[in-house]
Amino acid sequence: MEKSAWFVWPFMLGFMFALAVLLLRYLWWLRSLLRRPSSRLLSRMFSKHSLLAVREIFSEGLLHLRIYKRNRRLGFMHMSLALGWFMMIVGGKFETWFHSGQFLHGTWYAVFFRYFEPQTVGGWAGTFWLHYMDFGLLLVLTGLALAIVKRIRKKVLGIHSTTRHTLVNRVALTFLWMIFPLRLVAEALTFGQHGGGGFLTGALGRCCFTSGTLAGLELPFWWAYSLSLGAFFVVLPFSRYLHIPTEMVLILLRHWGLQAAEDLQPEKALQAFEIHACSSCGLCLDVCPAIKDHPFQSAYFLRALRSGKGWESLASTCLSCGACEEACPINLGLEKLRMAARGKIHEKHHAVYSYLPTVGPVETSKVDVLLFTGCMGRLKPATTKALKDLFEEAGLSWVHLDEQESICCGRPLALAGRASEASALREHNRSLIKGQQARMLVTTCPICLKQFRDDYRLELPVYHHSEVLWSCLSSGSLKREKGTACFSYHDPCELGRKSTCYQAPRELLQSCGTLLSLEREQADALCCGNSLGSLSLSLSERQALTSRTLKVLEVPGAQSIVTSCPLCQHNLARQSSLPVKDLAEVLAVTGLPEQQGQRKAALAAVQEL
Amino acid sequence: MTPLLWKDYQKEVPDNHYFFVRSCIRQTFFPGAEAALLDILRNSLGLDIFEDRRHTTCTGIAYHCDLVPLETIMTVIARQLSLMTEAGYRHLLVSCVTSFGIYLEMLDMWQHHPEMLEQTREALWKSTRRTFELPTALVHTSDLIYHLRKPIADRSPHRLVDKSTQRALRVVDHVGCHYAKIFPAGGFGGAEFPSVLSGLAETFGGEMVDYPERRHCCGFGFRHYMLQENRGYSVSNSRIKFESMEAFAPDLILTNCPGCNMFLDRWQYTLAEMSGKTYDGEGKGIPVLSHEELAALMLGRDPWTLGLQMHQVQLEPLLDKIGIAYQARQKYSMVEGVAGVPREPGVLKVSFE
Amino acid sequence: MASLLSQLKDDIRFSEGLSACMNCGICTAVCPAAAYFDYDPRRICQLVQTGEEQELEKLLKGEEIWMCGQCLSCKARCPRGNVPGYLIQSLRKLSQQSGLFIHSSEGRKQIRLKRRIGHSILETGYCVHPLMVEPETHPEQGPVWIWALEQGADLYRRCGSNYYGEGEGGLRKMAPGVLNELEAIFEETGGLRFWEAIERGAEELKLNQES
Amino acid sequence: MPKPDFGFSFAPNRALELSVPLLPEVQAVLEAEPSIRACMACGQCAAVCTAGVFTPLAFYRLVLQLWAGEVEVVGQRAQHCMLCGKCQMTCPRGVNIRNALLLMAALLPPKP
Amino acid sequence: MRSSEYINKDEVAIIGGGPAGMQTALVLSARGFSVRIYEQKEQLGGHLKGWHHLFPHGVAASDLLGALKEQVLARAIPLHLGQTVDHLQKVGEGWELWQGETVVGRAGVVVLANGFALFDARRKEEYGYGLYPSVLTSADLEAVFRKERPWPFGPDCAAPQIGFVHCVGSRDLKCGSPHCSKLCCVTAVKQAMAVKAFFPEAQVYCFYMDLRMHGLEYEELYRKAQVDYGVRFIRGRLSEAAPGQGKRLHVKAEDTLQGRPLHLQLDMLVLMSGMVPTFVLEQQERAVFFKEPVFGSGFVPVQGFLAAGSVVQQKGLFASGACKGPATLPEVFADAAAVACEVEQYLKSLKAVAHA
Repeated sequence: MEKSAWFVWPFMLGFMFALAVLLLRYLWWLRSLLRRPSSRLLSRMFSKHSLLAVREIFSEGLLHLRIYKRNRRLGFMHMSLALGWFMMIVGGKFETWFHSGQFLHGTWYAVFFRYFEPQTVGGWAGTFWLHYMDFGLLLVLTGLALAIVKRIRKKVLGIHSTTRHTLVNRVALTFLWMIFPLRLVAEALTFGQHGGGGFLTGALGRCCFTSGTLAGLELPFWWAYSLSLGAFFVVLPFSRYLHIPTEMVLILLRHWGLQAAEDLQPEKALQAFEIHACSSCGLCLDVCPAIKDHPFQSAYFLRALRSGKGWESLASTCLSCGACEEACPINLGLEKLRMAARGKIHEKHHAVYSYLPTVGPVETSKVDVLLFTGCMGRLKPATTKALKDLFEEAGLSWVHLDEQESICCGRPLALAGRASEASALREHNRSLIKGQQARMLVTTCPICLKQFRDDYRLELPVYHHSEVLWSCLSSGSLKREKGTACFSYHDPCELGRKSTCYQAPRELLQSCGTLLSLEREQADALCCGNSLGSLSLSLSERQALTSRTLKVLEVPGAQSIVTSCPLCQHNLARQSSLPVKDLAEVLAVTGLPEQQGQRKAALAAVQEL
Repeated sequence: MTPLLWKDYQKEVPDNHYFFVRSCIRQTFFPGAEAALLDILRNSLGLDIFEDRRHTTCTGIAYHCDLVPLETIMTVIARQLSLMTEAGYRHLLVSCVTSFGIYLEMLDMWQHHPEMLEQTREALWKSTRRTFELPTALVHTSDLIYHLRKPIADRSPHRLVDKSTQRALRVVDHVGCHYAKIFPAGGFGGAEFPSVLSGLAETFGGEMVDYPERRHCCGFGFRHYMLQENRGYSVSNSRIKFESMEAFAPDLILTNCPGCNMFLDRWQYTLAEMSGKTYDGEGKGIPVLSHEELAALMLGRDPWTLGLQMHQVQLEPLLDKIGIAYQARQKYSMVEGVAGVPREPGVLKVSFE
Repeated sequence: MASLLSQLKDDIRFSEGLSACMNCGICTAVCPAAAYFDYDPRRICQLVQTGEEQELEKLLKGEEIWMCGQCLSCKARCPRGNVPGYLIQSLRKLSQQSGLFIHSSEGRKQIRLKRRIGHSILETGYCVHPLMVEPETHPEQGPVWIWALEQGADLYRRCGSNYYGEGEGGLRKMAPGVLNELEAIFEETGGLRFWEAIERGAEELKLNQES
Repeated sequence: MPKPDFGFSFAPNRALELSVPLLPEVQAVLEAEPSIRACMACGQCAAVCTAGVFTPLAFYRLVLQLWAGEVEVVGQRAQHCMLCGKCQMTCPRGVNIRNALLLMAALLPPKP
Repeated sequence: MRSSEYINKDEVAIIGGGPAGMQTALVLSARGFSVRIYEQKEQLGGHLKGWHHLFPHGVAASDLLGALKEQVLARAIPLHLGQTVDHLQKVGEGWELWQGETVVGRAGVVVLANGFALFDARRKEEYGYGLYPSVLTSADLEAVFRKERPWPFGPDCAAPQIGFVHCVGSRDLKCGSPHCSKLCCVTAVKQAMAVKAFFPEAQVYCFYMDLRMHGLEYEELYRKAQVDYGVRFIRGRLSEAAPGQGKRLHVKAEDTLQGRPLHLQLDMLVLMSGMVPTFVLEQQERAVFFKEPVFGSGFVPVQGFLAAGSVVQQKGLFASGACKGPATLPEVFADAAAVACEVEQYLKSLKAVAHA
């Protein structure tokens, strides 16, 4: 029987407790699946998907590569902590197996192995494990050091807002931070008394802890080490560190094809795992366009969901601009979660659209482009006119579907969590489009674009006008000389992050002027502040957001701000000192007077788009 | 310069020599009132009040039911004035507030549009070979009673005071809308605070009580009352007034228009029947009197010759309070003995001998 | 046919009634019809003030103009000196004159009114007299009224009224000469022609109902 | 004794009683979206409203009816809104109209 | 025969010691002219004496008044307090100022600065001012703010219902004042917020027809009153106020935006009295002097309505401040300076003629 000592029990109890709680919670969350496991789930379990999941667990769970890509120092901090600890656990297992020849031991044995076997034995392999374990410990300690620095001056790690932690998290944090230094000192004391030890622990032991008087300290430190471990494990299931195990299971479930539910069920299936896999790391706060530490930001929103209290008001304030989802290291479906929460809040809301006029027989016309300008288009006639001129110039025939009266595409309803209610609207618009024989549907509003692409399931392709214009330019049906104008381009959230269309607008602007680079753009762009995503942001808060975005856009040298969303344009124009134009307007204005594009050339270009 | 405040405006009322024109509604529902008025003016006060039997309705009610064109009513009024001219009188005494409003309106139109006066003269001549002079004074009977309130009070043994407790009776007034709202200069005190009834009641020692809906219309609504299915309009507006005055526990409602007098009396019965609710706290209803009925009572005329038995809301409680003697048995007696008694109302308490 | 607006302008009560309404709502606040019906004199003034033919026609055909109780409380208060009550009188006159009144249920009731009060004027010289107020159709008059009618002359004469008698006093029987004069006035001044217009409306109504 | 039929009936005064305290659910809507108080009934929202073309929905009118406590009408009308946000874009007072309409639509008890 | 005492042509007499009179005097005396102020009351200040805080920033009226008075004392401008000039007599190039039968002053130039009078709210009888104790005018409310007058409702009334009525004696043909007094709307909003500050639980209603918040930052006050103070604005002019239970008032109006009449019980009703001319000079006299019929609602007519400053058509007779029509304090001060320049111009032209 391995040696054992009383001090291992705090660790063991804590560990057992954590395991039990985790098991119970996970089973509870998977209850509906366990009762009726879907065949797809089983089939994917025993397939390459599981391997892929393991690979992702390793690359994300341990190496935190996604964080590393965005912010090296922050990435290294997370990696060192996670990887270091993982190495020590695995290393400890092998060391004890190699040393005792038995694979199975009491879990405590590997953790406190040094205390039980202070002498290094086993030749070069033994020393290898010694140094390996010390290297792991060193790795963790460096990560720990960086974490402490982050707590004090976050700028050093290149981030300007971190999460305000609750009491439970701070307690868990302190325990976590105590574990490894205590282990270091405990091992050093042991080696100090008995000699040997790795390059770190041994050296520390020899230089500081050799004198006999300190012998009495050895056991207390091991006790402290065990206690801190035990305490950490006890607190783990109720703190942010629940994310460590939950994230692993989440990755597995995702790879096994589990989808997050449409409606809000914080304690069921994948949603539960997503909500509890959030470690409140604060990356989402960092990128969020909103004002510092606004409670609606994702980290706090998920925390409210976990506690089940106070999430209602938070759900409806967020701009749903997608920045946090972009930055989230574990790709949590934040927008979907928020929409589900909103759906829950407004479930009593019943929209009645029986009044919509039935669409009479649509005279089908054979045209290249079906133009849909949407509700916001009505307030930006200049953009529509410019676009039509450009179509003429490019030789594209078009029909303006909603010239008289535009029925909303349904996206704003979806953003309020009532996507299901918008079916009547979608039906109406779909019947407008169905009868037409056209090559494509073009919309000037990214909000409509997202909706057409997501929920409409149209037979013809849907493009934003910037994409069509870019194809015309590249095909030569539109020609532009590079003028002297300097533009700063604002990426609308719905076109950029939500529809990943960054290139076309930039190419267009570069073709007729110089595009200035901005501190935050493309996937990192700030929201114009007026997003339909937010329901209850006050006007003053919105104006603060807009001015923050304008600070980024009004970069020196910019003569005008260009965007490709009527909503952003309308809103930025209200507070901007520079003129705010839509892409189409810019292009139409800089249009060369002569040579109409050939129709075939344009058609051919559009073909291979 | 016009007076600073309308409520201090005192209208000139000649002391004597009036040509009297009757009211269709008053003679229908309160026959005794006009007889008593003439009796008081002629016998008690010795005034010369002339009535020509050939004078007709002013067609005011039909006019406000939009059945009579303006030219027609203007010529009918001219005919009345021609009778007055024939009789040699220049002061017109009008019994009905609606026709008082009509006379005011015609005189005002003739003043501002002289061509209409000429057309009317021509029309009257063509139709009846009559000519007419404009009156120098247009006076409503309540104006005259108000004007003579002191001589009447001097001759009156009674006061609007509760004999047993010496408490002044609480009186609420309702002045007919067409009395001063159309032409403020037509009535004592202008459109907002006409004093023609409150002055009278105060002279008799009554305590005037103001209530929120004092200036609200009683709800006659002319055509609305004439059409049974529209009477909801009329009873609802009277109800607004009753609901509003109820909290002030008035002992008496004083009116000067025959229509209001009838409505404020009858609707208390109808509302009692419909909703089971009365507004005096004892289920008997608040007694309603017109200015001449009050004056006649105060001068000691017999209530039943005054026709007070034709009121649906019984007056006995008021008479007891004031201490006016009456023969309860003779209430329903006729020239030749008692002839049956009205059925007792479902809710409104009425005392029978 | 002259436009509705010009016909209205011929009526002096139209020009007296509406010079320029500034939409302040003081009249509606005290209007008894607004307290009972879905009616708003300010809205009528605003509609008429547009002067548009269809608006006027809609009004003349509609129910709204028949809801005013003509108490003229609005006249005392209007800060612009307008009189919605006069406006209503001119609208009702034109509605009946032009025959548009039969398009509204309230307008159609004018036929009943004409036959009741109009005829009473020419037959008795009074707008209203006791025998018109039959208890069956006037239950609100109460039991005392039923009793009073039963007593008839006895009661009225006791109170000093002449009650359809010859000679002087209240409710006296009008001499034929007087009634003829009244009728002559109605003839001369267009009163009878106005009633004929109402009857033409009734005729047209009967034709519509039959077809 | 059954109530006699007079051939007509009286009706309560149609005037709005402003002294009546606000209904709790109206209070709740105002607290959830305080910017409703900034509405000055200028009518700009009704001018751009698509649903307003087909239905009597006009947000500024709903605010007035909300204050008057006509919860039924407000609830029904608010349900016609597509939440497209044109009104909010043009509102000179920055009222959060979309959120207000959602709250108003929830005033009606959920359909069975 | 009036004595033909020599009239010092450079002497400027200013009738009215309110903000307009004082500011005109200060500017003229700063420009080196000898100036006299004739004020009918015992104290300078005019209506400013009665106000509590001024819109839009809540400056205390007493501070502003104190500052003005200080400057007047500092420049030692002679004051004739308690003297009501009710008659002007042209004598040669100058003027005689009469009070009743006696001449109280002579001057080369006279500047009318007699300001405005508040509309006598009793003339709007349907609101019951002077009859019902709970009905106050805006001036009375300022007195209440200055603790010179008690609140009309008892201390037990923690959540008073208060109504403000706009356009009382303004835009009203029946009261003989067809003009808009411009300031009552912003005053009403200011007072509504001030009342809420005294009684946070109070519910305040403003009955308006068109809210004319004409000046800079006034519109923001309107929004602030709605959002921060919960004042409810009802578009419908008040039609009537009648006594309800106890001291409460029962008022009637129409919410014209909903097209429905409305009733309300109030503990206090504040009437925003309009600004009307003071009729300080007899009607006949005015016709003589101004030679034009008194235009509009009887304020002092000026030549060249659009010309800068204001010269009354009679040589040597000027008008400054609110006597020409409703004006805010900043406008009055600006106008005073303009009038002073006009006077200086006029006096210089006289001197030039004299020397030539």
